[in-house]
Amino acid sequence: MVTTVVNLPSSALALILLFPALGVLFNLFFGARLGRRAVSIVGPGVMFLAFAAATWALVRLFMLPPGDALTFTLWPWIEAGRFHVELALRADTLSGVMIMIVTGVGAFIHLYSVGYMAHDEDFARFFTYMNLFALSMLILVLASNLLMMFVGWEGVGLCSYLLIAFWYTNPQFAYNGRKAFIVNRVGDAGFILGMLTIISVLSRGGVWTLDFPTIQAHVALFTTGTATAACLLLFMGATGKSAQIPLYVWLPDAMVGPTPVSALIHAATMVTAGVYMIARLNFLFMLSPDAMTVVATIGALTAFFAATIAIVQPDIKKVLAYSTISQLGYMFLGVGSGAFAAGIFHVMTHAFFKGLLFLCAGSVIHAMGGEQDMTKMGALRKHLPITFWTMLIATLAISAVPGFSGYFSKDLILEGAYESGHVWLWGLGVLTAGITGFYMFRLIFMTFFGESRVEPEKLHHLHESPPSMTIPLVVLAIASAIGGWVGLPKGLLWGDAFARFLSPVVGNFRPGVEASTLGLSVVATGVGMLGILLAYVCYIRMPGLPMIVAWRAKSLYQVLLDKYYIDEFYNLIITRPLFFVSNVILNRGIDRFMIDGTVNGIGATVRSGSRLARRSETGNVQHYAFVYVLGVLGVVAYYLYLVRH
Amino acid sequence: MSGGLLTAIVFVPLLGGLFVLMQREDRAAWNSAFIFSLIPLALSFYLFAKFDLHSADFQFAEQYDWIPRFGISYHLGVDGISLLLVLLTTILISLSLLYSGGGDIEERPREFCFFMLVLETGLLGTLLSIDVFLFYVFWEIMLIPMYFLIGIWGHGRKVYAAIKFVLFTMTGSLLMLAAIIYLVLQARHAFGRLSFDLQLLYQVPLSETQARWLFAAFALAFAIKVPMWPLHTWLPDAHTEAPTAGSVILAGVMLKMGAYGFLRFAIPLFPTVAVEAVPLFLALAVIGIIYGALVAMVQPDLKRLVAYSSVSHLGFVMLGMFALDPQGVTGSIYQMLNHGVSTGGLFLLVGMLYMRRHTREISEFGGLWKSVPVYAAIFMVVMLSSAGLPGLNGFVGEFLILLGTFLRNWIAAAFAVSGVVLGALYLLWTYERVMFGPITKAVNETIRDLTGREIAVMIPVMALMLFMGLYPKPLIDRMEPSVEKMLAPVHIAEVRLEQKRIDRDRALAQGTAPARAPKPSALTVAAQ
Amino acid sequence: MTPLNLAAINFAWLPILPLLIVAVAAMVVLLAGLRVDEEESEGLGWLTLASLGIAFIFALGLVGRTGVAFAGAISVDGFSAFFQLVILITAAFVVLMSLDYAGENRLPGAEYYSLLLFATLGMMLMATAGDLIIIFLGLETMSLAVYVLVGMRRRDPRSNEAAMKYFLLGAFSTGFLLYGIALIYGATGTIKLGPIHAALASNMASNHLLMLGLAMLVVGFGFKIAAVPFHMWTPDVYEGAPTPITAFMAVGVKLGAFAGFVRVFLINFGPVSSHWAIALWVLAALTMTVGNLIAIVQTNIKRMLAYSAIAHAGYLLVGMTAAGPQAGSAVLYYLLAYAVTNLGAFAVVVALEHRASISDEISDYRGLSRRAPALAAAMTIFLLSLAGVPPLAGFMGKFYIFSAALSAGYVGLVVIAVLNSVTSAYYYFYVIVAMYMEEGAGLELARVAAKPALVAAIGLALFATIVVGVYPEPYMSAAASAYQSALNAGTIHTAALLP
Amino acid sequence: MPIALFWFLAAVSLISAFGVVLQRNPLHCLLALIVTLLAIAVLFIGEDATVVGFLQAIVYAGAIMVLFLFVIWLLNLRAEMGPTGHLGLKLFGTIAVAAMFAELMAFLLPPHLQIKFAGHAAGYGSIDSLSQTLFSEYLVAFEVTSVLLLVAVIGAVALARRSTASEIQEHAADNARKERSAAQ
Amino acid sequence: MMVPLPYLMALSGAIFAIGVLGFLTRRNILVMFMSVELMLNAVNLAFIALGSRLGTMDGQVIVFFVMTVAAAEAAVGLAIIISIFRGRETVHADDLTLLRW
Repeated sequence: MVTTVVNLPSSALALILLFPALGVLFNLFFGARLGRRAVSIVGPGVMFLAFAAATWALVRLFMLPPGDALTFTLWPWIEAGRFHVELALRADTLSGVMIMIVTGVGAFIHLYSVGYMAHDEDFARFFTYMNLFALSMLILVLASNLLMMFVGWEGVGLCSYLLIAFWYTNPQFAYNGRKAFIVNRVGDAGFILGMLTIISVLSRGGVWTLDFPTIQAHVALFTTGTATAACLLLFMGATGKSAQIPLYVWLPDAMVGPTPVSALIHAATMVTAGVYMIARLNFLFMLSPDAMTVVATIGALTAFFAATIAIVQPDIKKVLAYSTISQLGYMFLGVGSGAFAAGIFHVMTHAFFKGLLFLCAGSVIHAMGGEQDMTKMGALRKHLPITFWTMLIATLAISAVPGFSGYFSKDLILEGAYESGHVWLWGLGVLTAGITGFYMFRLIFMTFFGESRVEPEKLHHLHESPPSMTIPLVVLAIASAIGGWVGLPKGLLWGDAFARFLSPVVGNFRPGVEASTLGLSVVATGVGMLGILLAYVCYIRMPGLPMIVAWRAKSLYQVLLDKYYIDEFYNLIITRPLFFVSNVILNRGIDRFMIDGTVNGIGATVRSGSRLARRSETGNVQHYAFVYVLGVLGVVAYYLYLVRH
Repeated sequence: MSGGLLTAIVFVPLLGGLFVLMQREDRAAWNSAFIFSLIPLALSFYLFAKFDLHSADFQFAEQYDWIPRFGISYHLGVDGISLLLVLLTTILISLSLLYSGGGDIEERPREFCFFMLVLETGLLGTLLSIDVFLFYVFWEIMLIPMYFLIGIWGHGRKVYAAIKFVLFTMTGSLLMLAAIIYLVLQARHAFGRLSFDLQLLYQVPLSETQARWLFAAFALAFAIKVPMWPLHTWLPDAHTEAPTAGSVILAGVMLKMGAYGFLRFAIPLFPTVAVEAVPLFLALAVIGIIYGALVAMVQPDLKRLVAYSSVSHLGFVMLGMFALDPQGVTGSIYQMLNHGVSTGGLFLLVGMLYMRRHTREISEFGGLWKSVPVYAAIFMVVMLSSAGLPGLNGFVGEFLILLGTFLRNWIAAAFAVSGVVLGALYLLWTYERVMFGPITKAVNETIRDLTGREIAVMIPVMALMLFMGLYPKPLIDRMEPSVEKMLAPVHIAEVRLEQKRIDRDRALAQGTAPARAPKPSALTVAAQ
Repeated sequence: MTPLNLAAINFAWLPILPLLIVAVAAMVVLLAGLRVDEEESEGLGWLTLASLGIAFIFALGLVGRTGVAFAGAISVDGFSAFFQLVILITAAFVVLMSLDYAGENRLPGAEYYSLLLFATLGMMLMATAGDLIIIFLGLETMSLAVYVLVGMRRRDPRSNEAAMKYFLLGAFSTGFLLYGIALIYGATGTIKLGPIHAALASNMASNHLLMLGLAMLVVGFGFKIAAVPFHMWTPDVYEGAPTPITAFMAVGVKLGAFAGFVRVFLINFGPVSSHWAIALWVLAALTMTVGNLIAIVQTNIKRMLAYSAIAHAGYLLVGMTAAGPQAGSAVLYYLLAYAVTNLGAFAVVVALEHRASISDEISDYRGLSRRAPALAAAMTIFLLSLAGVPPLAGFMGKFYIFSAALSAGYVGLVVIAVLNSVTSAYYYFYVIVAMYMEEGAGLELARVAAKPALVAAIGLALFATIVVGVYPEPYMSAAASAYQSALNAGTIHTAALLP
Repeated sequence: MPIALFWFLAAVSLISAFGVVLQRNPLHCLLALIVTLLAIAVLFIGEDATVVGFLQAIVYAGAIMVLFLFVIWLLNLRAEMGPTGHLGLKLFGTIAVAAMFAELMAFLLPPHLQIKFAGHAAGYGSIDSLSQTLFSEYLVAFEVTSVLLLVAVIGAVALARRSTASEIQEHAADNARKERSAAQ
Repeated sequence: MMVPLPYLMALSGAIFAIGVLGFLTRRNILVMFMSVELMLNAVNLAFIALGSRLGTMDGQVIVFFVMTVAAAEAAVGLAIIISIFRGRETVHADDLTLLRW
């Protein structure tokens, strides 16, 4: 499906980028000098301005006929040989949604950070990074071509690296930051190759650019094979950025960063970049059923896999991290089964509630003075009322309790999965929904209910967070409560508005299998509720039970607790061999010993030869004469030979 | 004839060097040296501005007879390929002089400045000469000052490094001299007169064997200079022992001379052989990329690490060049500039650290961010540019190279991409060990942050990185025509080879003599 | 008993005027010096210098003339003019080096300078010779004088020993050279170069005698130019001789020997070049390789320079092997470049020698760049030129030689030569290392500035090394025309002297 | 000259030449040498080189050899005692020379050499024919020989002059130094 | 009748070879020098023989010159030997190896 694209230049897009950029410069150069107040105004301020600009852009977008886009060309970028891309911004409905999420959620998280980071010495540096991140993320979503998207893609990776390693004095944190960046790079390698594949295919048709509309216009040049190759390579990038199997390992470790970072980058925005990218290139992925299946399968598996780990984690942020991975899995399941709108929809709702969850967790941790272990919490709801309520709402949303935002999006995804014929994946998704309910409420119960396990000395300074932190909580709580209503099911009021809004870009979902929407929804919801109930039983009714279970299924429990030993596994098969090869074989073996050895060997040989030859100069004239005569013999012999022939 | 602009660019530094030698006290020496290095800088900017974007041939050419009996002439000219390298050279020389004056070089500053400026003359001459003989002369001249820079102001096994450097390079270049003469004699056979003029030599008809051998000789000389794996082992030593400025120029400019040699001589002179040699060189380049990165990763010495990273980066340059495709070659030239800027920057930074702590052992550092935030921040930027972060200069080159390579041979590209990952790996790991973590050594708490002078040195570097990353157009536009021109014969050669192959196949198919009928092939399309 | 008819001979004195001047000057110096004490020999030196200057001027007058004199005994052409000029310059340089040296080392001034002049005379004779006997006599005059000069430092056993070795081997190889001449004489029926050329061209030479004669001549000349394996004497003699004399041998004797060698082989044996090219090929390869190889481990600079001189003889032989008009001029140019460079290098060595303690060890050069920057810089230039680094004279010479050899198709030989120059770079640069990159107390220096003559010598050599390299055209064309005129002259002789 | 005479002279000259090489005592060597010279002189005369032959006998065998004799007495040289340390050299030297001799013979023995003998002009080898050539074609050479002899005289004087003990001590220092450096 | 040229040449060659032999095998430099004289005489013989076969005077003239040279060489050589003997008290080649390597 080739949409006719009308582009209207709009400087609003430029503004969206401009504000965070200004923020970066300000915080970088003046932040430290002008002090916290200035920073705490500028940092979030620019984000709110960007939010306003984004809204303006979105409004303009609404006023345009469907299928049109706003564009703003900055300047031509790389033009070499026949290949050319320019730095240009382009906002269609898809990016419209994304910029709203990024600027909106981002703005509030920035605001939250003002309170959260209030006592950190590197206040300005923090906001520099945060703004830089927002900038990169916006570049990512507003890019009008794949290459520029890659700029944002790597930019966000960098910021996440910087922010994870924000408290760099702790070597572990630094390590985690690097780990995140490297793992992402591995994915990005795939991304680059994907881009190259696309160009090489297009170039056959004389098309030498990566402009999205242009790709879409010439998508006919792709065979199924080339399309599959390109899609899988790009998806490799997505697995890195969006923490899917096999490259998800960095995300849990990323939680060592400040909590707002986890909220903004590792929950709300950056990690959804992969989903966005696939949705953006839906026309390409549609060409390759195999690729789609792979995406869906990976998604479903990741969702389930991560959820299982989340069950047993004691660390509140770890739980949320794994739940993020699992939710991302849902999104990929959605886009993988062709329900792009559903996927993006879940991106949005997830941004709301997962962002909120992290903020709440942050608030809890803040109150507990940095304590993250849930086994040392409990019965906090009277100490932190706002936090409790907002977090509860978020939890309901993520557990897909009907009415809350999560319900609609997850429902759409599962429905899509089923109808596109991936029944097994649907089953997996449903199961995961149950587990989700379980571990989320486990979190709630362990944190806010039951009897307090807080160390006494921490008890007395337990307190609710400052308004700069609570306001965002409330706002996001509202969003997670009602945010889903933009995508009510078909037939209901303005039903399916979200999908319709996106359809010009991502097309409409074309079901393969017919099924009763209601039936599916009931099943899924039922399982979810079951999970919640189970959690209630385990952690409120009979708190001893988990221990027993854990003790019974000791090995399984251990495996889950240790995240299936995946890190150790990678360490064993990749990191260690890499260093061994580099150090022992290449550096010592080949470089020093073989190559340099050869070179120096030649030198040594010459020198020793020289020493030897030198001995011929004995100083005795007669020896000289003897050599002389030998020479004569030689010459005369040659001439004798000459005469004879 | 254009009023000897190029001559001025080439020889002003030499005059400056002599002038510096006459200076009485050190300050004056430093200042005059710096000022003299600014003149060619300004001139080359003027050159850049006045350069005609649309012409592919040599501009600002000057030609005077030098040794008529050999048809040798003093013939200078600049085209899109050399222009930017000239600019890079002048910039880096000025920067390293500015830096070295800040306390890095304590003893014998006069000689130091002298050699730096002579070096500049050598480099610029090499880039600007069109007459092959003249080229060779400058090519050798630039060896000597570098030898002194390493040998006198170097550290550790400086003499070993210096001698190794000279012998490696001389071996290649003298063989090249023989090849040059041979080529010229062939030209005499063909055109009835001796001439070392490049444009004439481009047309020399050669038998296959001759071409192969000559190419081999040229390629050897240049490959040593680049350096290509496995001829690289002089580089780590030279780099490590050289004084900071020396490393900067060595990595920033001198290595490019090898690549430049390929572009200007080896490939256009023997296009057919070049095309035949593509697989070999792609392979070597890829090995260089991965090998360099892996070995760099395990180096305990900062400079050595950067040196090996150069091996990796230059691998990219060669990769793009032997893609023999506009994107690839453009990318490879661009990558030369990038590498000049970013690796030059890295060496400067390492030097600044060395100046403060007198060690380059990575294990000696850690947690530096606390004590020297500005330094750390700058280091971060430079490192990212070296790691090819999009938005900074490194990425543009790498991407174009990968693109060109991918179109030529996707497997090579696929392997090369791993270099991107590994690059990030060793750089970030280094950064982590040096900047992050707690301060383990008490000394590191007290080291002072960058001085104004040093910041002044680094600002242009970073500005370049940003500019080249975000707006490469003005640079690429200037190379484009020359690249096309340089590739034209290559494409013809490709078509011819393709044709031969087709004929052979047909001949084999019907067991008859190859048919004459020329038929268009995929490559003819590629050719325009 | 027919009366001797002197009118039959054309007494063209002009062609040998420079020779006469030198000869007379030698005797004048001798007589003037009889009463001069050894420390005050400097005046004699200036006298010598002046006479050399006059001879130079008259030699300039010869440029452009061609023909034969004294019934073909003397050949007047650009070739002889070229060599006479270069030889005179060399002698002048040596005198400049000697001015202080002779005094400091108590050398008997009269004998020293007059023998210097006689040796010069011998060389010039070899350059202007028109028949083999003159070449032989010139060679002997040169050699005898040099034997004595080598042994001049009578109280220094090394000097004596050097003289002894040089003399014995010299006499020994004289036998071979003479034998060669005899056989050529037998083969061609004459010893005049012109007729020989004619005979060979018209191929009326008895083959066997000719061949053996060629062999013997190769050996004989090979000894004088110190080609391997006839080189063994060189290092010892160079080391033992007084340094200015070492320079004189390294440059002057080589010039003379090559003048004869080129004149005989390239020019007059040209027609049978196929008979000797291969032999020279082998000699060239051997000479370059052995010379450079052994030079690497030398610790004494004079010895090192001796081996380097051997190596350079090898490069020159490469040029000879090429055997063609280009080859000849290449050899001539190379000789010029080699002369100025080597003279400079030796001048520096002389400058660093000290009466109290003669510092010829390379280790004594440590840290020289600090103690005597200018001197070190000059030495560096000379060494670089010897190593063949552009744009210095040495490089241009190599380039000329290589291109000659390549155009003659000797690719293999050129490759060998190339690899050799890489090797040579090692030991030349090693001296630079000592001077610039190693710290060493070294010995206290003689106040070089106090020796204007020496400074002048070094300065001039430096200037020449650079100029001859950077703007080689005039010198190359000079060499070429010189050689060309000799070729033409060859034919003239043939015309003039055929019976 | 009768062939038999040639054989005789050849035998004499060869034997005496070997004598030069084999005699232990330098004096005997010298005498053997003189015999050789004389035999060769006779051969000269047999080849119509009358003047030269006599010169050979008088100047060469006479004057020059006396010079040798003086030196031998001056240095009062004794016979070389016992096997000198260079048996190896003697052996290989002999082999090499034998090889060289073989090569020379390969060139010089018949049937390779053919020069058609143009009979001698009247007065060939006579004093005036010699001087004719000498002072016409070889004038320069003749002059050069005079120079040569002068050089020889100067050289001989310069070298053989006795040197004072002080001068010898002067150089002891740097000789010692040289020894050291050579040792290294 | 004349002695065939080859005979004379062979004789000269033989004497020449003997001279070389002496030079190689006798360690007394004086005797070595005598051997050189042998070589020179061999050459002279060759000159004379060839000259008389060619019927030109050149050969004899050259021999004349060679004699002069021999005389000169003798003078210088013996002077050198004397000065050596003064300094070193020996005339044996294998004792005179101060300069080597």
